[in-house]
Amino acid sequence: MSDFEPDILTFCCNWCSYAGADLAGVSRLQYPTNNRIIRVMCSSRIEPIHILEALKEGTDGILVTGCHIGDCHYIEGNIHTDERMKEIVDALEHLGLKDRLHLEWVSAAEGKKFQETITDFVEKIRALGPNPLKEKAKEE
Amino acid sequence: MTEQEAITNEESEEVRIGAFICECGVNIAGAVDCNAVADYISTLPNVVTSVVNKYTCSDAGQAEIKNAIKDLNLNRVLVASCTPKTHEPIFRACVEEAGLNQYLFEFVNIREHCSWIHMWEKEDATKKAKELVRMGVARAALLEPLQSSEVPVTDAALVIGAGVTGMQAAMDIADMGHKVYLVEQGPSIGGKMAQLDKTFPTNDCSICILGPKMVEVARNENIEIMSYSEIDEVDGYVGNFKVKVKHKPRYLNIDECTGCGLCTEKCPVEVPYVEFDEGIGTRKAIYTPFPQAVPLRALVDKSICIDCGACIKACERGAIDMDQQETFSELDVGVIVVSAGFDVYDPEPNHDFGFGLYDNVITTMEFERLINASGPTMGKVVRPSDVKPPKRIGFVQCVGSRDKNSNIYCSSFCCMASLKNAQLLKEKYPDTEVYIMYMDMRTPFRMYEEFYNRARDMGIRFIRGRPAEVTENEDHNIIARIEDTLTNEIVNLELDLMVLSVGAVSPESTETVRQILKVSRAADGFMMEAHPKLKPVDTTLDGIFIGGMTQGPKDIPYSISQGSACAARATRFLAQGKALTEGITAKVDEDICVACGVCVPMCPFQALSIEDDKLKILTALCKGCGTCMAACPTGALEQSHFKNEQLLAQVKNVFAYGEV
Amino acid sequence: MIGNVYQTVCPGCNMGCGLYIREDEEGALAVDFMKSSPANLGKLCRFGMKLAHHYSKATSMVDGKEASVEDAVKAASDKLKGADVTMLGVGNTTNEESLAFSKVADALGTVVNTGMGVYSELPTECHPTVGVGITLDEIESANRIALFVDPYIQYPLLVRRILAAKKIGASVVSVGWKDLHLADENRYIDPDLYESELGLDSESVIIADVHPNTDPGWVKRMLNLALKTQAKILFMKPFVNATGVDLLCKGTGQKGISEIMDGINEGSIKTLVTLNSDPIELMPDSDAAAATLTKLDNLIVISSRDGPVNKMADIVIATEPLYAKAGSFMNVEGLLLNNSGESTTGIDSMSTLSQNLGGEAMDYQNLHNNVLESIVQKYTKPKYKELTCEVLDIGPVEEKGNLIYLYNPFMWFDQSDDNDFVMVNMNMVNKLGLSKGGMIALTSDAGTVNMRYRVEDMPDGLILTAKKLPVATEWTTIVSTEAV
Amino acid sequence: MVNVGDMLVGYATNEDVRKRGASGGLVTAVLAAALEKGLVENVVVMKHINEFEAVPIITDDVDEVLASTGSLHSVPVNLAKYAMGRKVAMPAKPCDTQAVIEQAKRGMIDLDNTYVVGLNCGGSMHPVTTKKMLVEMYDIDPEDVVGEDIEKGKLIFKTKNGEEKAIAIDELEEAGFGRRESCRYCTLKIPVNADLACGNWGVIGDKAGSATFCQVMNDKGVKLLDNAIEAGRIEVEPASDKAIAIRAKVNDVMVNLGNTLEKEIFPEIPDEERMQYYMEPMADCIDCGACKEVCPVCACGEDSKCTMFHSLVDNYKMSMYHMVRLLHLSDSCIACGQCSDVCPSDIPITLLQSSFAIPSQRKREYTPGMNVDDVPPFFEVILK
Repeated sequence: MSDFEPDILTFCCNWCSYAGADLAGVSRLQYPTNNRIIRVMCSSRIEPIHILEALKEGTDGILVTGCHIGDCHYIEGNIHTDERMKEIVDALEHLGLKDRLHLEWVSAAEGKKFQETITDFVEKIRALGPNPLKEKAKEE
Repeated sequence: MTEQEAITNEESEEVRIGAFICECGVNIAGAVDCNAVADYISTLPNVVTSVVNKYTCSDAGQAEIKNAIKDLNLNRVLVASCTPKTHEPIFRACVEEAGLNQYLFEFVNIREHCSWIHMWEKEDATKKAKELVRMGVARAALLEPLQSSEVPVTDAALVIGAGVTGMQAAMDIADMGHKVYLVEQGPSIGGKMAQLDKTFPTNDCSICILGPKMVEVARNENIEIMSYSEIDEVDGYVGNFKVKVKHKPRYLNIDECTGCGLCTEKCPVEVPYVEFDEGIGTRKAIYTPFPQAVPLRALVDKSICIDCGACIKACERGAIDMDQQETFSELDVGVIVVSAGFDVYDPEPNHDFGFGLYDNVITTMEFERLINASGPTMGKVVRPSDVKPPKRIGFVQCVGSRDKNSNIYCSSFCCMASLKNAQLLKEKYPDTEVYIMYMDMRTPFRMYEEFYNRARDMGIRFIRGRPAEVTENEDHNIIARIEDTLTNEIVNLELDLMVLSVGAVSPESTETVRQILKVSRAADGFMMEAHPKLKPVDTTLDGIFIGGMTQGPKDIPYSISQGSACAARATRFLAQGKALTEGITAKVDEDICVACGVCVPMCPFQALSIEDDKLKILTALCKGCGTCMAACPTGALEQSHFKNEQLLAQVKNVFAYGEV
Repeated sequence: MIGNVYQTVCPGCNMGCGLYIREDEEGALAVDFMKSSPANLGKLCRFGMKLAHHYSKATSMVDGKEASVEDAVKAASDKLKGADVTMLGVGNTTNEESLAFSKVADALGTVVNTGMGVYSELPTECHPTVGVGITLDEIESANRIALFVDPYIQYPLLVRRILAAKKIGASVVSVGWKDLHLADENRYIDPDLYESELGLDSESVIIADVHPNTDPGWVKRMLNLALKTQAKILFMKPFVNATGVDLLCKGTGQKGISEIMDGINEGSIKTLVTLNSDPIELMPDSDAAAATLTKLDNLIVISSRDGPVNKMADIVIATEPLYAKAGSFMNVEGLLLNNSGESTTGIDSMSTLSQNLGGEAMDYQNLHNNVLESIVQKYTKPKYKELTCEVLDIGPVEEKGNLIYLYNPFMWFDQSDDNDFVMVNMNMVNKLGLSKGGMIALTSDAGTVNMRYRVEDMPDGLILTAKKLPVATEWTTIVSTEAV
Repeated sequence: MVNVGDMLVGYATNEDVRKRGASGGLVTAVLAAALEKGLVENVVVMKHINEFEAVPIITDDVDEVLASTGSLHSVPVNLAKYAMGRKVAMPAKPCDTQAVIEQAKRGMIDLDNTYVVGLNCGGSMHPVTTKKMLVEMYDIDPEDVVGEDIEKGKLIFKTKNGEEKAIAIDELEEAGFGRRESCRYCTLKIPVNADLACGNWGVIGDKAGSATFCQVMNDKGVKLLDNAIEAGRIEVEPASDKAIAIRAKVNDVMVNLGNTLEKEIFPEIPDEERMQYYMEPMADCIDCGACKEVCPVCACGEDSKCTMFHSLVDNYKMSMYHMVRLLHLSDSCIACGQCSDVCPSDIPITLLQSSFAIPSQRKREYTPGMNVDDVPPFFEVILK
């Protein structure tokens, strides 16, 4: 288990968290290479199938990031995100995939927070071990 | 999954992707082996060419992209370089110049999201870059061309509310050569400013500066004033609003009336004039709103009219028509400015500071009418209980503001208003004791602090603290018990008259307008701007702007600035004659949609509705956030450019497992 | 018809799944579940679920032009009078229609071929066992089940029977081509070792299948295995009334479909009449089959469906859709099942045809009584017929290809299906360097096709397909492979 | 005039209907009256084929309605989908009614146009299982059965020659027979969510077996009854206190049994076994899509988020199709058992759906299919 490197997927919204990730880059804030980013216009675009499909494909942990509540470019998209992610977190827990999905608000100014969020999440998933669906995904 | 077969588009044209990997000098190449990335990418399905550039965004780099599109017949272009936030527009323009739809361009960020954050892990960074580009290739294959659509804009504006903000907005738009419908619910334009006595910080007479402006509005050929009218329905979207306006009956032919006042003289019914004089003065059942009213026309208050017919006899022009009914107009406008004003906080229900219990506790607006030279007392300040001039007057600040029991916000103008009124009192009745009981005196902006200093110099007494207990003695004097928090003393202040500096609240009538327009509302009840800093007068609905008190409490100069700002923002659409709609929008597949309606309340922009058992999307209203499609259980809704298949292709190709 | 619904049987295979077809005011069809249906408890497989989409109605045609049924029958009579006619009816229709078809054959002095060539290669005494095997219920009480089919793909309604057997202690061995989830053991062994390795006895059940493309040697091998181990055997079949039509045609001396195609190619068959049987759909190589049919002088199609053969036919006599027909079917366990429909236009057309050809007139009731008398006494399941034949000589074993077409009975519908991939094992993926999400190219004499692939646990070198691929020339075909 | 909340005992005035119909034929008569007086345009009825089979038909023929009678216990179809897009009256088990209400929330059924005559239900049985049970447990030829009933925890069959045989449900279910699994843990036995809640529980004395207890649940219920009384099709009288008490007692017994069985049927699953718990049975899925097709609360058409993954190429790992469905239905699954009934691979889909949905629904304090104004939590907070 010690050499387990988790595969992390992060969904970023176009307006805040993607820009936050950019800022982390511009500021040369180093963080683990385990993370991959998918950009969407608003975090409220993310739905259960994206999360489930990622898990099925063997992703060990998924971060959904968006603007802080009140900052949403689309007024209240992130409020929907919040509601949905709560449901999906519950569902994943019930399916035995506890703690593999995490929601975090990151503003465009929070490059440091982006770095810390990724670093902490990678550590958390590393401790949690591989996604049980991973071996099957690799087979394909 | 195995979606990545050679995917072909509708014309079953083969997908041909060109991938351009940017070294960005050493910015990327320093941590990522770009050649290895390019080699790997060239093995992926649909990839026709993969090239490494020193700087892809340079002229040379862009030329290489354009040539490759032509020479290799590329129909998708992928650039792996820096962030789309800065460079996407550049490359989109580049591919468009080469004849490719700009949405067939895919951007992969391997600088901010890879080389710069993994500067000392070349091997892992290269692997990550490969996987990032792999995701991009998977997505690029599924991209579809999109077009932003243009909608024509009707060259007319609607301004709702003819207070000082609305008048300014209307005049500015009209002066730029566009038709304006100025709709006012009251019988005259002018708004709250017409009721005021003087205005701070220069203490000029309010109606003296407002009156000419009102006349100017009335004389402007491009402005059509619709007084005593209300917005009934609004339909449509930017450039194409259909507005139904309700004209309330004045029971009088407005074209015949000259505002001479003969009818008012003869009218036997007299009631307190609440609407304008705050109930201090009186008016008749038939009356003209105030001497400077525009239009200067009479109207009948049918609720109190006794149908005696005296006015009909008195009117030489036969203008009075007691059978008048409400009428409606249908307007086509391209833009809408909302400047629907405010109400003052009503202290009556909670009996704040004894208001409503004791006669000699009044509000600022009542005071304004009392001290106004053309007011009901001809400017003589008297107290209600015995109509005698008060010698000790206190102002209580922040009534209905900065208070979690009423409104938590600061109403912003009340400190200055009280300072002004205190000064006026001191000027008019120098022997009067004037107190201002406050929490903080808030005096931002030019000459405001000086104004405060002047008040201090004039001998106005400031007590930092607000009455904890207010009682009345046998002389109907007000006893206010206050802790002065600067001296920590308890003061029992005996006052002849106490004025409550009531704050601003959003009126119910504005809420009705808001609901008709479907503009969102902030927690404080005022309408919500699109962005608190960058778009202070825009709303999230294209073509609808808010100014003045509609957006929140503010003073006259700020309101007028916002009126002008609204005009400038709105006129952009009118001047261009067209509006662009977002290219990335929601689309519905009608074969799949079952019209369950789950999506409708998701849309913050009211772009979705169910009509005749079908989902209707007003693309002009859609901003392309994707909230609705995530809620759609059938997948009938798709966000163009972020379709499920496009996102899932990325998800499925995130990790290559040993391939790279 | 009951209200607005028809009670009918799924035409996907010979399982005999009961169902309702519901017709709305606009004539649109929907499938409804008949939970009391004995073969399937109302359950349906992926094919059955999509059934409503499969009823594309046929149109009567004469020489490429739309015609009335009467004109088509008359034109057919003219062509058939005195001709040397070959008739093909595989059993995609009711017993009564099949019987009517036989009477037309009588009038023409010929017989109806069921297309199942394997029967003519088997001794008559084992026909009843191949025809009607054990009842489906009996699968559930077996102690060991040997699978020579992939039930998930080929006969999905078997899955629950096998699972039920497992629940009460049966062990399941799959001797197919790939690992099955429901099997306790998945064996890929030399056929000569079946008897010694599979551990079958008289409490065991063997499940195999026969279809027009089955290798007779294979069926003999199955029968021998059953004979030697005393295990009971059930042969699944592809057509809704395959069992009934076999019994009605007496099961002997019938030509297989490839034999008929050979005959056409050789020129010995010049006139072909088909009843709901489409050689283009049935033969693995559709293009070759279509080319063969062009060599006929006369091709007369009697059909309720609009299949590819209709377009090539000189005459099409269109009949009512299967669900609307009056009539009965016999499923794989010998159970007689009834349609609630009352339409007899197919039978009436064939009656006219028969009379025009000098044969007898027919009506539904007579035919139905005939069916009851000749093949079954009552609507109950017959008992399993123990094998009485001697051990069979298997003969030379044909060389097999590596691309195996998992003959799926539903394939004759040739509908688009998400079986749009081939199955390979991990070794092949590694050997060919197939990339995740990539494609595999298959090349045979008939050309090349690029296919998506799915990884399965299965023997090396094999490629399985549940879809008829254009590169397949036979049931098994030799193909070469490479990564795309 | 009847009023909302009335508890009545009634029966059909037509002797034939009264005799043939279960418990006095009140339901049949109410439906027939609704049709003939134009309250509705169609009635959904179960057309009798034999004692173990009936097929739902949508009819505008009063005689067809009158001819349809009998118990629903052995024909476990859910009728909600047959009511879509029509002005219709229908008999309904509690789960049918739940489905009707869920469909109304999704805009598929207009409740103003849908009259739901609820029927008490102690649970339904699969017809083929029932036949087998008759032979093995009751020693009755299935062909001889003319009627059945559930009372006091016992399942009763009546035969042609007037005999009755009762066996305790516990006993039957222990032997692998009896009610469908989802009915065992169901606790909605009296359809209080319907317009009328009808049944034979609480029909006592000389009326036992020849009258129906009927509770008027809402204004539509009033309309239905008034309409039938006006049409002269039924007669009603107030139920006695004793009758009301007995009905409540029967219900309590059934509900308690359901609660007990729920604990038995859904054991605690350790975290590390959860994935396997859901994945293992679904590995036999053949992607027929019947579970989706038959689901009475899902309003999606043929294409939906789940069918994106509904493909053979997908089903061998984690079946995304089922995972998406688990989530999609977790707020609204009513455990009607239809999906298990039709699964060709006998996957206990209802059981899996329930074990996923029940905790979710309880956490969100949402019971599907009870009140049309309760918004399913996954429609999400409707902001403002």
